[in-house]
Amino acid sequence: MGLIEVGIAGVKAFAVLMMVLNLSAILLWVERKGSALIQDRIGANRANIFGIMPFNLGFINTLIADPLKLLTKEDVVPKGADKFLHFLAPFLAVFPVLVTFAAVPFGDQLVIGDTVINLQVADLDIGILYVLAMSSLAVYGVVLGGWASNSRWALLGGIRGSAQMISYEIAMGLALIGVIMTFGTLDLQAIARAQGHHFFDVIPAWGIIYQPLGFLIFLIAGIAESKRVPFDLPEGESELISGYFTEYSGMKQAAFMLSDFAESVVVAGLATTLFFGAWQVPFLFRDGFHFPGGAIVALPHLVVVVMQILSFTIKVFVLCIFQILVRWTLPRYRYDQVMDLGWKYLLPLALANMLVTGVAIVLLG
Amino acid sequence: MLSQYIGVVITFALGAVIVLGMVSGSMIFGARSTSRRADKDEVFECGNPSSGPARGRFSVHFYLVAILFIVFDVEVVFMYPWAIVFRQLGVPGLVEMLTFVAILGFGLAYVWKRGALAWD
Amino acid sequence: MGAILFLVLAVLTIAAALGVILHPNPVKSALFLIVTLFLLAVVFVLLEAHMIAALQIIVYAGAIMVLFVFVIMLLNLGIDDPDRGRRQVVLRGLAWLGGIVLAVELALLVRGGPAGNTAAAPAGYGGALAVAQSLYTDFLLPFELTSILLLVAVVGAVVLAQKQRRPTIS
Amino acid sequence: MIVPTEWVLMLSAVLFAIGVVGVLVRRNIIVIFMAIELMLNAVNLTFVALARSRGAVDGQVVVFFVMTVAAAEAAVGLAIIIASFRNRTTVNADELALLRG
Repeated sequence: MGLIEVGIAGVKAFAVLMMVLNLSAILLWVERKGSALIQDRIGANRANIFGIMPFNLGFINTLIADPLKLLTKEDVVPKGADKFLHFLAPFLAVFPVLVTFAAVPFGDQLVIGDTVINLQVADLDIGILYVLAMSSLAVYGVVLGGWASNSRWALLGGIRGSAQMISYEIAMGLALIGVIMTFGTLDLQAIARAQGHHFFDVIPAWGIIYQPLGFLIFLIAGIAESKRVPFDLPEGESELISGYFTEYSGMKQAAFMLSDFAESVVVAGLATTLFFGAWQVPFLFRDGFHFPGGAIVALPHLVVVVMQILSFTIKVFVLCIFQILVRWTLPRYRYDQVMDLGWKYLLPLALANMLVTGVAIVLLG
Repeated sequence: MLSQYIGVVITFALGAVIVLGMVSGSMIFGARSTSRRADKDEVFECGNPSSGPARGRFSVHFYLVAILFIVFDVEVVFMYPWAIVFRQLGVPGLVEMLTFVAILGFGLAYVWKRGALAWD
Repeated sequence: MGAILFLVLAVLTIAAALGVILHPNPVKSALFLIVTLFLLAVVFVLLEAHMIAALQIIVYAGAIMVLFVFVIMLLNLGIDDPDRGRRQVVLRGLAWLGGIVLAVELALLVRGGPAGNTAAAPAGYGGALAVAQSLYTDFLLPFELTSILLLVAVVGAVVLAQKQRRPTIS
Repeated sequence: MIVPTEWVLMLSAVLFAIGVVGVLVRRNIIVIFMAIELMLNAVNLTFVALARSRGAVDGQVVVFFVMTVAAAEAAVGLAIIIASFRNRTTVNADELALLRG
């Protein structure tokens, strides 16, 4: 392992982390503007640089102004709180979510001269398990954030949130079984490559064609995991203020907010990889487009790679937007309904999906 | 295969630096209040005077959810390797997993019937 | 390289494990145990047990420890306030002495034990496929029995924990 | 990367001993429980190390089952703690000597 490989890995890791962080920040802005659009308001329109810009620069609002504002807020630790855990909880909420992307491929291979660069930070044989393992650790941020604050409201939010997260983790895991059965591997890059061909030369063989129900269960469980409306019981503004991060201020509070959005991005990233052909562009192969009619458009390697990366990013972004649309369309569930949905509907449904997939694979070979 | 984990290690290191910097941001750059009001560091809750220390006990339901989670998590964990080799196992594999799921489904049915999943 | 990495990990793991049994606050003890389990998962990766490492985190750190943390919070356990009587001190000392003797004894026992093969593991060793094939061919009966164990566990746990019909607070 | 099996086994021995000491010194029953988990993990480490040195994967599969048993044990054990706490309001192991006459 030479220095060059380590350097390349470092660049890829940095790029992926930045992608998740910036996508989360942009989403925060899209959400504010989106909610304004749906509720017929103007929305965030005050961020301007010293009032000299002729117009406000859209997401500059959240990318620069909001972090700066939060950065200058006083860091309040309430009386009776466990100081160390109060500091650790936001870290534990964001960190595991952020590192999950290490196993998600964002492109095929980039060939420069003799060097082949795999467009994935770590090509793990157990990719899906790595993602699930890391995201399963995010629950500690929620539960410790609630407990360390020494506030009843925060504690209730923390316990509610963690119970909800673990409930939907089961449905999420089970929904993925069907996908793993279909592709026969846990390696995310292998799954991405397996979605490269087309049925009847027309329909791209994306995971959603094999596993429509699996995708639906995965998406619902994913939205519930990221504690977003309609599953935002742990933070329900109208009953728990902000739930487990009620007693947080400044950047620590921002970290909790970010973790929710980052989780949305991870859910979208995993859904893209497993159900929407990852970085695949329909009819685009390594040497260019091969359209069904037989028409071939040859493209240089670099263009193909850039198109793949763009394709992945756009798919992830669209899925994120979809989650935001859901957020502003549906009302919040009651807590018993949330739990019922997870245990009494999604869990049996996911089991049935798995068995049907099994029978189908046996019958169809 | 081990060399692939270099990427994971680097991601961990970078991620830790970024998140640590973020979380401690307000502690370094944030404003310091000059007023020393006694109720400043009181817990916020909803803005009203605090309703007391928060070390109360909780409904056993949350605990039951955690138990069910463990058991079904282990079940799911057994399914991952099964799903990989499913094509090689064929019909016997399906029967094996059906038995496994049926026995655990019995457990789920029991818990359901007993009302451990009901929130009142 | 591997050996140095292992030594660093071993020192960290032992420190975290000591934290589990030394910290008076049960929540912190649980956190130390989570750290220990995570570090052990890293050691598993060093030993080419990739699948097991992931499962270690999913099952132990992500599930079992959540239950521990829940129970500690559920029962509102404060700080362990051990009785610091004279008899206790003597007993504690004896326990530590016994522990050290045990550690040394076991370490001596394994010294010069199985040399094993020091060659690099074959491709795919410890990966998902290898473990899966072994599990569903050689260990089929234990696998099926596992479901009965889990069934008994879930029934037993629900019966024990859910004695009263009404929750205390919710 | 090669790690000497001997060293791993020694680490396992030390972890196991720490678990034993934890069971003996602590009186909080949940911490005792955690010390037991520590011992189980020490044994898991032995299985993985020996599987590696034998070049066979079956030791890893056994770890799979140990984890299952640990999960079942944690579920039932903590349920017992909750049930007994409901009657006695203590988690001190010495005060929980239910069978003492």
